[in-house]
Amino acid sequence: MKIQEADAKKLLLAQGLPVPPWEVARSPAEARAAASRLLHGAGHARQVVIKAQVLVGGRGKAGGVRLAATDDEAEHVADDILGMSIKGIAVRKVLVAPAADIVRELYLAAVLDRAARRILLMGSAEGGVEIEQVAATNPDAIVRIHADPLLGLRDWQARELAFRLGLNAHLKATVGIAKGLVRTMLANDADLVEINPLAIVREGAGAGEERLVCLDAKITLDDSALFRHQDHEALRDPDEEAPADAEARRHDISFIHLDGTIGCMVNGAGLAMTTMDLVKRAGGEPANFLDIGGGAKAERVAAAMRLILAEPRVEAILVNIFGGITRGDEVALGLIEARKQQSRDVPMVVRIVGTNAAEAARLLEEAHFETAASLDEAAEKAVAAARAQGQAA
Amino acid sequence: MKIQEADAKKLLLAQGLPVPPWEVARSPAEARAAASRLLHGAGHARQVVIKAQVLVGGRGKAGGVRLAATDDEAEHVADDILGMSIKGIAVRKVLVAPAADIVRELYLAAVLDRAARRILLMGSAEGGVEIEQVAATNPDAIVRIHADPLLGLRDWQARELAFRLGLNAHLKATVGIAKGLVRTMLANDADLVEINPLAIVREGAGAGEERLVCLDAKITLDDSALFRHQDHEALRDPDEEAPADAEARRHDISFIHLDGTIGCMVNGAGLAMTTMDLVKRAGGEPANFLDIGGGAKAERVAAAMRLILAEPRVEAILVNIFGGITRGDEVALGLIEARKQQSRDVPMVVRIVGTNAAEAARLLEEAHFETAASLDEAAEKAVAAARAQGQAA
Amino acid sequence: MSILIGRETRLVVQGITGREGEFHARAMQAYGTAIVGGMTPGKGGQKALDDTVPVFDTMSEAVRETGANTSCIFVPAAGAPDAILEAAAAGIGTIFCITEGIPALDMVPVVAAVRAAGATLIGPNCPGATSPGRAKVGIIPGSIHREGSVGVVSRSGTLTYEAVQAMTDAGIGQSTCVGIGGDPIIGSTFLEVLQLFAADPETEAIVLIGEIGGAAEEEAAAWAATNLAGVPKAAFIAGRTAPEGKRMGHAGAIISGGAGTAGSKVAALEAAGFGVAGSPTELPQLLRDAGYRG
Amino acid sequence: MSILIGRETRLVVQGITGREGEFHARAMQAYGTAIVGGMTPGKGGQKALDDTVPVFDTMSEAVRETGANTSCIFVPAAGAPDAILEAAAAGIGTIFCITEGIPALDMVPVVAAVRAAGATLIGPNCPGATSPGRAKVGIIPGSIHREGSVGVVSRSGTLTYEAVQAMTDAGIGQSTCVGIGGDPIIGSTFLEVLQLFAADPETEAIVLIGEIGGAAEEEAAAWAATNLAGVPKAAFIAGRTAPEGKRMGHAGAIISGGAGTAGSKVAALEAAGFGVAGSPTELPQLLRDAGYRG
Repeated sequence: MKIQEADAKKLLLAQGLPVPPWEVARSPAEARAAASRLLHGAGHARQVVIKAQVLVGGRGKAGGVRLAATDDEAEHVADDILGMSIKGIAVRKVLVAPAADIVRELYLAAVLDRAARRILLMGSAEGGVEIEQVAATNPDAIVRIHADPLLGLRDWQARELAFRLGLNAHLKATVGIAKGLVRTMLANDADLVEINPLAIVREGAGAGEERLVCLDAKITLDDSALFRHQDHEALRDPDEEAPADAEARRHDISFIHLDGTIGCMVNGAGLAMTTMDLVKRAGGEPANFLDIGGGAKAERVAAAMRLILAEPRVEAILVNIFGGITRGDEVALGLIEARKQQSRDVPMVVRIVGTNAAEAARLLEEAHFETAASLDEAAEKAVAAARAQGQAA
Repeated sequence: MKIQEADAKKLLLAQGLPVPPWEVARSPAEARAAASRLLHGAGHARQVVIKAQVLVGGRGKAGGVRLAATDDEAEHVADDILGMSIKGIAVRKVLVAPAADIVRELYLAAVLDRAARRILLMGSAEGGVEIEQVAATNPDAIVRIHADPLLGLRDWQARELAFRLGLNAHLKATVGIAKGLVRTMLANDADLVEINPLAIVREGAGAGEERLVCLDAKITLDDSALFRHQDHEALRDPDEEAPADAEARRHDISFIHLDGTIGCMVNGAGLAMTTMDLVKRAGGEPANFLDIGGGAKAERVAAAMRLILAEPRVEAILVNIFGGITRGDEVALGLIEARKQQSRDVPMVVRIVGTNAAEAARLLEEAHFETAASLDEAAEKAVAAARAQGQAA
Repeated sequence: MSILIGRETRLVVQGITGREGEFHARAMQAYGTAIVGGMTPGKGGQKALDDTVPVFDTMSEAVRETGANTSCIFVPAAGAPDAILEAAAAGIGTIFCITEGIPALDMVPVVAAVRAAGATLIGPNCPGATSPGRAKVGIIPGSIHREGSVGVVSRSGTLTYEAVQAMTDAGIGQSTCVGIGGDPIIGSTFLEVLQLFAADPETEAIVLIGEIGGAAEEEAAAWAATNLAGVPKAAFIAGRTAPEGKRMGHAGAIISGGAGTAGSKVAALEAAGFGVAGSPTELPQLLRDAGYRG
Repeated sequence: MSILIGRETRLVVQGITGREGEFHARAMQAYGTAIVGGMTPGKGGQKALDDTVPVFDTMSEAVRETGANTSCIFVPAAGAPDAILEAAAAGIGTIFCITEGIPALDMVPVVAAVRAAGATLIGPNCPGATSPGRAKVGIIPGSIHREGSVGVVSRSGTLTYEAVQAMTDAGIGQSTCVGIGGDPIIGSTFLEVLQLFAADPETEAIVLIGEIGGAAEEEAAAWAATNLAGVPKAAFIAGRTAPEGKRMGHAGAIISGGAGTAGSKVAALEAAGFGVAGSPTELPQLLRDAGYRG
């Protein structure tokens, strides 16, 4: 689960990391008030930065991050940004913060390294750009340090990171921030805690003092660990979750919307991707990825069917179940029930093998479902059915 | 550093351990008021227990733990206990708590196991008695589980402890308490966190519900870790620390008062014990253990001398310094200065070898100190001097 | 022979008194796996599976009393990491963790500690393993298998069943089928299982079932190129049509920053001498094409 | 030969730019120890000890640049556990931690991790070791030694000097003198150092200097009884007159519950064939009595 910048910053602050102040505004007026406090308050910011709060990347390029020097300008800029839509997501909130006097930008992240089975600290002397881009153009600029799986990230490791990033003048601060990122990760069961940019900023008037601060923050939480972080559910942004996604989550269904015409219902993520691949191979386009998970009962099957049919583009449905924990007859019953409630008539091809497949076959036959023996055959039939449906429409 | 029961219980509560309520009273009137709240308040205790708050063991046997059923009785009992002196320590505080309806008493402690270099959980089905006694009479009754040095105490280990203590009916509670003891140890840098008794008590009216609670608590803190627990200094009980001990601590001198007549000043704990042993072997009795530590300067030497002379029984002083980090000439200067300020004239035998010993010898000779070449000789001379002094007095 | 499990397997089922644990323990027993004990804290002294299997409170007791060498874990996610460590500390050499939904960071120290203890962990969030005709540990349906000499390793669940069924239907049997699990942090990788197959005299061919995301398939391919050079090898990669930046499944695979694509995996596998199938049903023919005659 | 340190020692001093670190590094260098580098984070690039020794920011750099195999730690207590781990991770095989006042619980994971890394830790809160005529690492005054074949192991500081001086005065030289430190949790015990001496062809006799508290002396005695049977052995135990329940020294020894007494240790050592001295000055004669002719 991704969380918004402002929430991520709160989690960083809770671990004692240096994050400059900010406010969140939901309207131009709120943004004006926030800017006013920052421009004329104790901090005496010379400018404020106003940033769109959306979970998708690339908001900067999209014009979702802008500066303002006066209350009027802040209101105006916020009005612009709050009217934007970035990669299809309407901007409903902005973050208002004092504009930093940046001396140098870096990148620092704690990520779960699957291959090494450890927490990885990734630092780059090139901040402000995407790490994948640095990895592609200047891989040597990336410093990688693995935390010990049993001892955690030790000070000496964080110092090594600091030296390799050329942060000798900010040794203690770097150690504190690196350890704080790992602490934030562990305290919140995050997969990723990314600071980009981590910046050396000049504070105070004139030459000022240089300080290392977290200017942006991106945190991804491990969905599997939500059960022990009850406060995290509140960080889910309802503005950014499509109704279908929320519905899928409620039923413990893994669902991703795609652009094709053939709805897929499968048990198991690998098999679901394979089903999509075979639909494509047979000349069709999948309308979704949908994994009903292990041991799905009739009720979940019906919910999955509703999710698929909610997309008007869907012209055929392919159900592919390899019973293991999941019982084929339960799925068949769910399909029969779902078809009764179905608002529109879409052709369906069903393949059920494995546990209780014989019972399932009998049920499906009685209910006059079109079935298929192999996955390849099922994909071909579904693509043909969609074509026929498309031509009929 | 040992801390009082009430403070230990606070540290346990902070880690979420089940500790029944208590109050601390410094006068019979305060004890009466506390008892009144417990006997007539929400808890409706049938009796209260009043316990002397002293750091020495054996307060139960000394009559420092007694029950009271009424306000009057509580006041009377508290008056008795507050008038007591246990092993030479005047009782200045009592703890007042509801008397528990005890079904079964056990023992549970987390200790630092030097030999295994791990944290050791020690449990015994025989609670309420000293663990050393159980170890002597019924060693099989003691269950030992080491926490993993890298993973900590895992649930399965705590369950193993519970099963072996016959606490099957309190499995979750035992796991919670065992892990809580280790957490208390780590959070506070304690060498020892001991619950004796850990008790199954009946709560509520009638048959009531059985619950596992920590009825007593003993915690010893690691002095080396006080630098990172600034709140712990407040737990030091000034009532229980002799002025000499406080003075020694201020000067970073390790000092233990003994009953003999020969004051000892040595650098290094092992050498200090050896010096005591050789005094005894030469027919004398050491008046103290005193380690001035490494790199002692003149000021600390003078403070050590004051500590030794504060004991009127002292009839001779033996100074034994093997210079390594400590410079012999610094010690000699300190001794010369200390003798000038000295309130009474006590014979002194000085042996300084190692770093800058030649300079020290010159200084001591100029100042007419009696010196010795070997440690054996120094001990013999000091014993002889004490005898002469004792006869002269 | 076979890898990980076989006739010598003496299995303890951790969480045997739970609904899932009991259901699958029955299926394993029916397949012929020697289940010597079960373990559920607080249920010690009971008997499970129609009074055929003693239940213990602790793994140390279970191992002491039964001589178990293998365990299979069905305990809920919150307790599963601990169950793995308890098994390793009790001296269990091969541990299968079926449990899904374990927070990934919990597994980091657990995997390191299990390795340090010298045990092998498969999973979590895996379907287990079957050595057809000998033993089955986990939840893979026993009926899809056939005795033979192809070693199968996969990070999927039902996709594995699909592939194995296709092989069995084509008359190609398996030495051992291993589902390594799809979680971010797992006990044994593709590479580690391939190393076991390489050392197994009865495994004569390899099938690898991968997915988009990560670089574990590429890593395994690079090793196989030199260490399994003469061995017939086929593979299938799921997710050729998966879009970038979307997580496919709960704990699942994700393509990010252009890494972990099906294309990269297919290329690496082909370069290492794997025949790469467009559908699981093509795996048997690819093995034949590679010279497999088993 | 010798144990732990010798002519092959290539030493890095961690904390070389501190007051104590520099002072003792000079003494070590004067004794003839090959100090190949120093390490202080943030002081990398400087030169220490009159421009003779390069200073590095990290241990990995120090080892890479100098081929160091040994380190000696003088950093303050709060940073010392980390310094030990950094040395071990950099591949240092023998680590001496002189620092005193490290919280005991900090050392529990550190000792376990250092062992897992295959390194040997001496200390903390120890005076170090000297192999007379070859190398000295730590703070033991070099002047008290004489080259020879008696292995000395002690958990005290100045008491060790006293014992070694007595031996040197009597014409008895040492192969290596090791101070293992008096802290609750130490990297190497009496037993572990005795095992090193037992494997050293140049060590022909043993002197053990113990104190009250714990059971480390008894444990070492039990091992020596069978494994050092023919070797002349002498010991001294400090604290015969120490009262029960009082901690002798800052981190020091304590007799509690009747365990850890001098009587118990003396009895165990005598039973194992050690001659036990009433004063350190008696150690040379006890070695002679045990047949030592070195």
